[in-house]
Order: sequence, then C-alpha cells, then structure tokens
Amino acid sequence: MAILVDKNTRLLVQGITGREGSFHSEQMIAYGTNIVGGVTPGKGGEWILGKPVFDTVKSAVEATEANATIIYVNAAFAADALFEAIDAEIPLIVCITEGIPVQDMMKVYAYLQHSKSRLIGPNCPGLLTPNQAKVGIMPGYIAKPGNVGVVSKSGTLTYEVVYALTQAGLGQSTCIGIGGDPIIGTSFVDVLQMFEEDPETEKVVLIGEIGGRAEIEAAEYIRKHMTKPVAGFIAGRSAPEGTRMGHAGAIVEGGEGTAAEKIEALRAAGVRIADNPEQIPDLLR
Amino acid sequence: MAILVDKNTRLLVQGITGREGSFHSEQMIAYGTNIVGGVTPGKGGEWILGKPVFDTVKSAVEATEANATIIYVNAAFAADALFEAIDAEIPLIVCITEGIPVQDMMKVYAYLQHSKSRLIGPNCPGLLTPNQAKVGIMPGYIAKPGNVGVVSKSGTLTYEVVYALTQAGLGQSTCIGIGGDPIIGTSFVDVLQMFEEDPETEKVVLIGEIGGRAEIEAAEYIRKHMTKPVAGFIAGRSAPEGTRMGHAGAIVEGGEGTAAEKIEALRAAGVRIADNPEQIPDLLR
Amino acid sequence: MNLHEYQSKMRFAKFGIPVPMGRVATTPQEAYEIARELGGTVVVKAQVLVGGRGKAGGVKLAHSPEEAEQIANQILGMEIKGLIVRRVLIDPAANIAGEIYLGVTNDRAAGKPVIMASSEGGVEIEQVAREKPEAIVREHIDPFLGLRDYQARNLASGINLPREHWKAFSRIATALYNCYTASDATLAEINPLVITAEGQLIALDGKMVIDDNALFRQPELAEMRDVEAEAKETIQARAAGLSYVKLDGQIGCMVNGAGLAMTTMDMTKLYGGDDVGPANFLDIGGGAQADKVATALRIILSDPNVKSVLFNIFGGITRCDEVARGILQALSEVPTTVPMVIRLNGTNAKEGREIIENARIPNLHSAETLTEAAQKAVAAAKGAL
Amino acid sequence: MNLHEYQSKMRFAKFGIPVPMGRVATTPQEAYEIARELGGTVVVKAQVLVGGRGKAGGVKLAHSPEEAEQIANQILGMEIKGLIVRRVLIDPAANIAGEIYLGVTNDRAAGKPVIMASSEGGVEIEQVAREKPEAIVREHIDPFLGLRDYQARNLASGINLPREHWKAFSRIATALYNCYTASDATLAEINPLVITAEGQLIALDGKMVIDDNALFRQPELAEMRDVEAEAKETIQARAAGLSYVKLDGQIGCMVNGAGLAMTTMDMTKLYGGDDVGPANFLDIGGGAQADKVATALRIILSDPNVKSVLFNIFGGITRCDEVARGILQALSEVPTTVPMVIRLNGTNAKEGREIIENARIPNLHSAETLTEAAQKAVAAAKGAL
Repeated sequence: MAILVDKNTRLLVQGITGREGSFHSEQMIAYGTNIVGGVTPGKGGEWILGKPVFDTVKSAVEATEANATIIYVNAAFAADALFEAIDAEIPLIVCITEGIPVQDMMKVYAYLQHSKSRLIGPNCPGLLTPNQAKVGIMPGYIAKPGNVGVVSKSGTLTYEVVYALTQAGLGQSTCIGIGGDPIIGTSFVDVLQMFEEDPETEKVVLIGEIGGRAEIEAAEYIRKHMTKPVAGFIAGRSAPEGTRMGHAGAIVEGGEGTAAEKIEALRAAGVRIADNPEQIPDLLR
Repeated sequence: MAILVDKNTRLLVQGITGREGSFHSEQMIAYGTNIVGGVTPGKGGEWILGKPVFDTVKSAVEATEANATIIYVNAAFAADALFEAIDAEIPLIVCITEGIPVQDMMKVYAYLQHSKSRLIGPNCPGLLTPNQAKVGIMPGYIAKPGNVGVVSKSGTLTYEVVYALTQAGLGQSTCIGIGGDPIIGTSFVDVLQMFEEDPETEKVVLIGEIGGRAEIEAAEYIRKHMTKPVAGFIAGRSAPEGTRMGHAGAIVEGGEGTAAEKIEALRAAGVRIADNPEQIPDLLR
Repeated sequence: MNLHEYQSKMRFAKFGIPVPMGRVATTPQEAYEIARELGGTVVVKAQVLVGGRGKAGGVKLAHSPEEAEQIANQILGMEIKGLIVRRVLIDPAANIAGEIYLGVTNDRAAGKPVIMASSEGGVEIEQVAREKPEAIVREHIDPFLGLRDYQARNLASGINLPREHWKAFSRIATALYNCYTASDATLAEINPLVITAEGQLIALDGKMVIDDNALFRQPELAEMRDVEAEAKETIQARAAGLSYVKLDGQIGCMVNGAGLAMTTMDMTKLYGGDDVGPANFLDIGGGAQADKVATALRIILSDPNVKSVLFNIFGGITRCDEVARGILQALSEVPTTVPMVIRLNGTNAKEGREIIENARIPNLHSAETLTEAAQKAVAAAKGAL
Repeated sequence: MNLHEYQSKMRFAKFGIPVPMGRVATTPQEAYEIARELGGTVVVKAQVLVGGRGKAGGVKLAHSPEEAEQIANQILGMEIKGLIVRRVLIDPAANIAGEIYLGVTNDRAAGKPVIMASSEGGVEIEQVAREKPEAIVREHIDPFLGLRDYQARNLASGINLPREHWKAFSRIATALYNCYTASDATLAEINPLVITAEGQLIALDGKMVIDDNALFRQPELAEMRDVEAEAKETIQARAAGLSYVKLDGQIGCMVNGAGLAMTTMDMTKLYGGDDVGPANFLDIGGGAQADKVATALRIILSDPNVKSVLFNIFGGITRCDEVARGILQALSEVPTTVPMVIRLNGTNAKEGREIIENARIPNLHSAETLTEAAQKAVAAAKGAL
C-alpha cells in the first residue's frame, strides 16, 4: 500500500531538461520510478533519458496519462509551473523548487483549495516509497521497505532519520518531506491522517523544527485521532529567539513556535520525543 | 415549502437607504417579508422603516442572523457588495442591480463557485413566494399561492405571465426571475431542479428569450430529469438576427440562441410552448 | 460599443501588440500624404462598423500616393450595408507568409473569458466555427489568474505554430488579454494576425467591442464612440437612457422591460404578419419618468413607417400613472393623428387608466390584455380601428 | 530583508499613504539644515534595524535647529543593541490626538495575507497580542481579490474609529495592502498611524520586511539593503549563497540543510552544554560546490570564539566528495590549528571520506554518526581531543 506514490505512479518531470531536473530524473529512473515523460517549453518532440519531452503539461498528460508530476523549475517560473499542473488536474504535484516568493505561493495555495490536486512542498525533498517509487531528491539507498511512516519539514534531517531507521532494521512505508516554507501544500496533519488510514503503516515518525504552528496542530491531531504510535524530533532547541535560521519557516513568531513549546505539545499528545535524531529507532521499539 | 424564500427568510437589504432600496424595502415589508435590517456604509446605527442599519454586512449578519440578502447597490459598487455578501457566507443573495460590468461579474461568478452562497441575478426582479415572502421588485398583488413554479430570464414579462396565471386561478409556489445578463448566478437548470424536488410545486412555467444557450440546457435537463409538466414561452421570435435588444443576453450569437432553435429544443423535450404569454394558463390545464 | 479597426489597433499598440504603422484619413488628400510618408505599397481600408467591407470593395491596395488618393476618393462616401464610409485607414502593405486568428471573448456558459486561436486566420471565425470547428483551439481563463504562459503555449501548439514564433505569439496573446480586461471589452480580436515573410507577427486587422455597462469607468473609450455613424434617434435614445432599435415594420412599440418589449413585438407579428409587424424595439427601462416617456414617444413618431403605436406597460418599479402622464405630455408637444393603443397593468394601473380616459384623446384606445392590445394595434395599422 | 523606518515611509508615500515630510541626515549639520527647513518642533529618530530604540534614547524631540543638531550629534554613532546608528530621520513633530496600529502580514496557517488593526497603536503589537488580544481586529485577504473596501470598514468599525475618519482609513489600508503586495513584503506595518489634532491620518512610524526570495524581481528594494549595518561575514555569506547566523558558542558548524544544521547545533549544546554550544548556524544549501564550502569555512574560522569545527554533511543533492574537496581547498588557503571533526554520509560519502583520509591533516578527525561527531567536537573545543 504505502501512501501517495507507489508502483502505479506515472510521473511527469516539469523541467526535465534542466541541470537539476535531468540529474534527479536519472536517479529516479535508476531507482525504478516510472517516469513517463517530461515538460520543457520549446523542447517538445525531443527525448531525454529515453523519455519524451512535451511543450506543455496538458499535452504531456494527454499523451502519457501521468498521474503525478514533479517540479524542478526555477523559482521565478515555479508558480506558473504549479498553476499549469493544477489546471491539468494532476492528482499529485511535488514541488522541489526552493525560494519561491511567498506572494506567489499564497496565490497557488488559494488556487489549490478548489482543485483536484494535492501539492507536496515546495522547497521539499519529495517523497519515497521504498523499492517502489522515489519522487524527489532523497538518496534512495538510505531507505528500505517496512512499516514506519516518516513525515518531515526538513530535507537532510529526514535522510538522517531514515538512515538511522534503516540501520536499526526498521523499514519505512513511505517517507515524505513536506517542506519548511511558510506556505506549503500538504501539512503534517494531512500526512498523519494518511498514515493513520494506511494499513501498511504501523508506526509514525514526525520531524519538525522551530517556527510556525504546524507541529502544534499535529499534536492536536495526534491526541484526538491517532491510534498508531508516533515518535518525533524537533530541530532548533539551541536557536536563539527571533533569529532567522535559513528557512523562512524557522522564524520564531511572537513567542509562538519555539522548540520547547512544540515538544511539550507533542509529548502531551503521547508522542515520544528524541533529544537526538539517532535515538528515534529506540523510541519506536 | 416553496423554494428559496418563505416565512423563515430573514432578509437583509444592502443599499437600504438608497432611493430604490428604501422604496422596495417598504413594499417588501408591506407584503410581509421579514426584513431584519439593512446595510449602508457610514450609516450604521441609524434606523429606517423601523429596521436597524449597519455599516457592513458582517456586523449586520452577526446582529440579525440574516439568512438572505438583497442588493440594490449602484452598478459601480455592486461587485463589492456581492463579494461582501459572499464573504459573510449568506446562503441566498439576490442582486437586483442592473448594468454591472461583465468583467466584474466574471470575477464574482468565479468567487461564487467555491462559496457557501447562491446568487439570484443580477439584473433580475428577484423572487416571490406568494403570501410568504417577496424578495425583489415583483408587484405582490399579481401572485397568489398555489403549485405552479415560475422561472424566467425576464422582468416585466414574468409579471405578465404570473398575472395571467393568477387571473386564470392558477396559483404559484414560487416565482423567480433569474435575470437576463450574460453572467448570472443561478441558471434555469438550477431552478428547474429545485422545482422538480419541491413537493409543493406540481407544474412549471419557463420563460426564456433569444440569446445564449440557457434554454437549450434547460431543454436537455427537462428531457432527462423532469417528471413535472413544463409550459414555456420564448420572447424574441420577431427580432432580427444580430441586433441587440436591450439585454446583453439578447444578442444572437453566431447562429446560436434564436427563438426558433430554443422553441424546437424545448418542444422536443416535451415542453408546451405558447405563442402568446397569455395562453400559458391554458397549456397548464 | 464597437470600435473601428483603427481604434482597436491603436488600443492594441498601447498594450504592446505590433500593428502596422498606418494612419487614418478623412479626405483623399490626407490619404495621399499618409501614403507618401509611409512609402511603398499601402492598403486603403474603409472604416465602417460592419462586416464584409472587403467584398463590398472597401479594402484596396495602392502602389503609389496618387493611387492611394484615387482609391480613397472612391471609398470615402461609399455606402456599405447602409453605413457611409467617413474614414479610411492607410496601412503599409505587409508581406504575408501566414495568417492566424486570435481572439478573447466572454464565454457566458462557462462564466469566464475564453481565448481562441486558429491557423485559419483571415476569414470570418464564425465560418470556421461552423465548417471546421476542430481548427479552433480554446483556453478558458480564470479571471483571477489571467492568461498564463502555458495557456498561450497550449494555443501555439494547438494551431501547429512553428516554434520560432512561440515567444512572440505568447507576448501578443498576453497583451491581447490585458487589453481586453483593461478595456472592459467583451471581444478583442486580431484577424488576421499575420506572420510576415520577414518572420514578424503583426496584427493586420483588429476588432474590439466594449461593454456598454463599463463605459462609466472607461472615459477614454467612451469618447471613441462614432456618433456620426449612428442614427439621430439612436443618439437621442441613448441620451435619455432608452434602449431603442429601429426595425422595418409599421407598429411603433413602447414597453417597459426588454423581455416584454420583445414579446410585444412578437405579438404584433403574430397578429399582423410580416406586412405589419414591429417598427422598433423600445425599452423604457424600470421606473421611467414622464420626461423619458415623452422622449420615447417622439422617437417612435419620428419614423414615417409607423402606422400605429402600441404602449404596453406592466408596472413594477415603473408606475403606470407616471407613464400615462408622460404620454399626455408628449402628445401635447407632438400632436399626432397616428392611432394609439394603450395597455396599462401593474403598479398604479388604475390611476394611469383614469388619467388617459380623462384626457379623452380621440386616437388613443385602451386595451385590457396584451392580446387585445396587439390585435387592436394591428387593426389600427391596417386602418381598421 | 528589513527596511529602515525612513525607507518604509518613502515606500508608503509612493503608494499614497500620508507620511511626515521629514528627511534623513547622516551628520549633525545635515540634521540642523533639515530641522531649519521644516521649521517648528522636530523629532530626531535613530535609524537602526532593531526594536526598542525609544527606550535606548534613540528618539528625541528638538524645538530648534540648534537642538536638532545637538541631539543628532548625541544619537549618531550611538550603539543600540549592538548596532551603530549611522542615520537619523528628522520629522516634523505631529500633534497627536489618537494612535492606531495597522499592519499587513502573511498568515502562514491560513495561507493568505491578514490585515490587522488596533486602537492600541504606538506600542509593540506583540505586547497587545499577548495582553489584550481582543483589541486587535483581523481580516484575512483573498490574494486574488485583494483588500476590499468592506474589509477596511470592518476594521474601522472593529476598532471603533470615529466615522469621519473611515474614508481616509480605508484609503490608507488599501494603499498599505497594495504596497505590501507590490513590494513582495512579508510585513508592512504602520505603528502608530496617528490621528492628528487637525483630524488628519498620518503614518508616523513604519516598518517593512521584504521577502528575500522575491528580491530578484524587486531590484529597487534590493538596493535598499543597509550593508553598513551588517557584519562582514553576513555579507560574504549572502554573496556566496550561504545561510549564516553568528551565535556565541564555541563550535563552528557547517551543515547542508537548515533542519540538519539546527539539529547539529542542538547536538553541540546537548553534549557540550551552554558553555560550549554552537558558534553559528551555517547552511551550505543543496548541491554546494567546493568554492562555496571554502568560503563557508573561511567565515567560520574568522570567528575568534571558535574552538573547534564540526562538519556534518548528509549528501543528497550535495555530493560528499565535492564537500571534502572544498574543505581541503579552504584549508590550503587558510591554514588553521583549530581541531575539526568531519562526518560525511549519503551521496558519495565513501569517496569523500577517502579524500579526507588521503590528505592526512593532523587536526581533522572523522566520525561515523552525528552523535559521535558532536561528542568529538565538544571534546575538541574543551581541548580534550
């Protein structure tokens, strides 16, 4: 089962001929992901990595019946790529692009609310269902099939945790990086709900960080609705208040969103919180 | 029962202190409509016709629990009034205002699609459930309670038909003018469906005119879904093609929307079409 | 409100759409001057608000300033479908390698704008729509999102436009959409959008229709109205806030509400046949005051074809007594012997009828129902009342 | 990116918000001139990108040009929360009858802009939010619809603004929202928006934060960055595309990814306590090349507090061999005796480790896990490795 992506995923790559797009497409294909084509305006009719390139998402979907798309388009053009994917009614959109202006994302977010699409990201590592599909930039070898669902705001920190799970012999159902930007398409709560409903997922790992209220909402959801055990880690306990730590999402807003506050809320909801991400496998046993 | 408005309608009047707004509010109150208040920016706290005036729809809804609103606001400000009513989540919005720019209405229409509101109009006479509520500008005395549902694109032509029904002893469940503008909130099909589902409505009268494709869609709906008898009239058989007849809705578009075409489609769907609106009562017997 | 070709193209240029560098002439001498300044071959194009001017001889090539002057002399003053040509546009002739259609309009069924393109440019798009609908590609536009680049690419790809023109096409499509929204247009159309032999895209002909309801906030466009091309009655009616369309029957109609006005016209034809029929469409609108009614009557009576007049008023906002007073006022100013039939119903109908009856005007007859009124008006027009 | 008060107010003025007619001075003499031109009482305000300047003595009234000069002389060069004051704004003093707060920002939970108003203007809005949340009224804005007039009225009514100020308030709210969107701001705030004794509304103080991700399309705003107020390292880091924040611990950290960087900092504190802890946050981002890594290392080593350096790289886009080469390059250019601990994992980790081992640098230690790496870096900082 897993969630969102699996063997049946027919993936389109928006920006497939770009440097990043082509590099990661190659990696995804090597992992076994079913990439059905790519989109690069002006390069329709060409081929890359053995896949057809289209000028527009609409024509690509018509030709390939893609049911998911991944976006590696430059930040300045990413909103357009997102609107295009939404208009083409692609059920799953994963946006890797970093640095999209927040005003653009607020429009995308509003447009998304009444659409047929789900967006993961932007500014995220994507998602991976071990041995089935890798849709994004996570290194494939760190994961192995199993029944731990992993959801995270962060990129490399996710790899750290997934790697630790795998080393400890705990495989994963699906690993998802939802991104750390202020406006993202899919929240912790959305993913927790999917994991709760997924028969293949037995335990869940949640990786958060300072800034925003997403982890507080997650705690609320876990307390009220989750029956599966959840372990977690919150990055940024050592960050001084009011300092920006790379992510726009990591600004401590008016006393809200500190690591301490989030850890407390999650603990109160029954989540086991690690002091060190490498402890997570122990907390799941 | 009837549809959309009845004794339980708690009506707000946007533009209540204006010339038209106050004139028709008085008429509506005289008819027995439950007007709970009005909105005129800058006049909050005043009273008119024994009803409180508010500065904004939001505050009016909070204070009065209005469940319907009628808009008599000047065309230049009507879109704003519509957005305000939609944002306040009023279930039924009736817009009498004539001459709203179509670019404004396309935005309102798009906004409406994902809202909690239904819009009747604009540029319509509103609706009337005899002896229960008059929400609009129809003369009250022409109607009487009964079980004929009337739906029309036109204003005074509707009165003509309703009057003829009443004279012939055929009362009405609800009479609705949906308006003849190119972009309207509620279509023939929407209303036909409500009449089909309304246990109090036994027969239906549909009054259309040249221009657009709404009557063709209505014919399609009637053919497929209506079990109740429908009689109709289409205005504009004598209009030369390509000439504008007052309504923007009455332009014959590229061979589409002639009276002959509409009459044919409706007849094919089993609708009895009158040559003369005064014949309609006979067709319903 | 329709704009002339030259007005539409000026507007296009303002939004960044490439158009020919031509100018408008109202005299043959001006045409000569413009052709001389432009140099080379020019096209002389009649500026009239009606289709089919090409077939009517209103568009011609001129190879010299002298020829331009001579052609302008032929075209200026020419009548095309009842309209006098008062202006010609002198454009440099383009070296045409391909012709595209590109237009934006409102799709009322979808409730949103639609942009359409076709590789079959240069002909009437309605004809293409009828005969070869697959040759037209469409993209609906979310009014909040505007036209997106990928939609322009969908069009370019859909009409098999060679890829080297995509960027220019996309810029033009975006500019056309912006022109359409910023102008409160209901139609903005480039036909043909030509690909020149030099590989440029240029809007050779253009058409815009502006939403009359939005003219209040488009003063610059409102001033472009070509009142010279309109009948005196049309101008008077608009000034008075009346909707008026002249037709060629014999019964003048004055009605409140567009739907009822059309119905009243239909009734005159139903009972009078093609011979008699309606002389006009005239909607006095809601809440008409006496002054407005008087103007309406004057306009109706100014048509020499009118053999009888039919008033059909169903009062709602409009009060029948007001209308009755308006009619009497008009008749006192413009006495007439044309027979008239009046039918008043709805708000203050009783008062209205009393006013009419008390005035005891010999050629003014009353009717109870619309049917009766229409039959009487037909009889009156035939001299049988 | 934060704008200074005077920059924010210039921007406000551009969008039609009334602001005082003041100007900026960098010398006491300039302050004198400006005060003389303005006449009357002026306010001399320190321009620093930090709150609390009033309490620190950075805002003072002056009743004459001489006094303005003297106050400017005191304030210029003053240090407020570690920042040197290099500019003062000289504004005419307003005759304040009331103070309002008005601000627009992004509500990340709602995914849309929110405009907030409060009758408790002039104080820190965070404080109002904590102590008297009901005094703040909010309206969420649909980004496609923009701020509507009725929303401004909802605010005006919600803060009990006297009705005679509604129109002016509404205009200012609309202008502020437009300024916010057109500037790609994440915050645009007027505090206080004063009602003067003369009944005018005027933005006495203002603050804007611009979205760093949007600076590529806001060249005018990007140029407003006050580089003088920034540490040299911050400027270098930005130029190299690095995210860098200086902290006051002893372990320099270089990590790829913000979340992992914070985690690495947390580990140094977990094992080292408050005494040792992280010397900085430094995210080299994804796919970092050797050059970038070298710059990062130079920045870390330029901090004299740094007692040890911890590299934690989990390769994904970033390739560990690239990072390893970058470290060696940096060490060849900036030799150091500071002990370093390196932990490489993920893409090309094996190759990376080999490169490091082959270089045989005596003060460069390897670690397998993050825990081991953090413990070693702490030990190294304490001189125990």
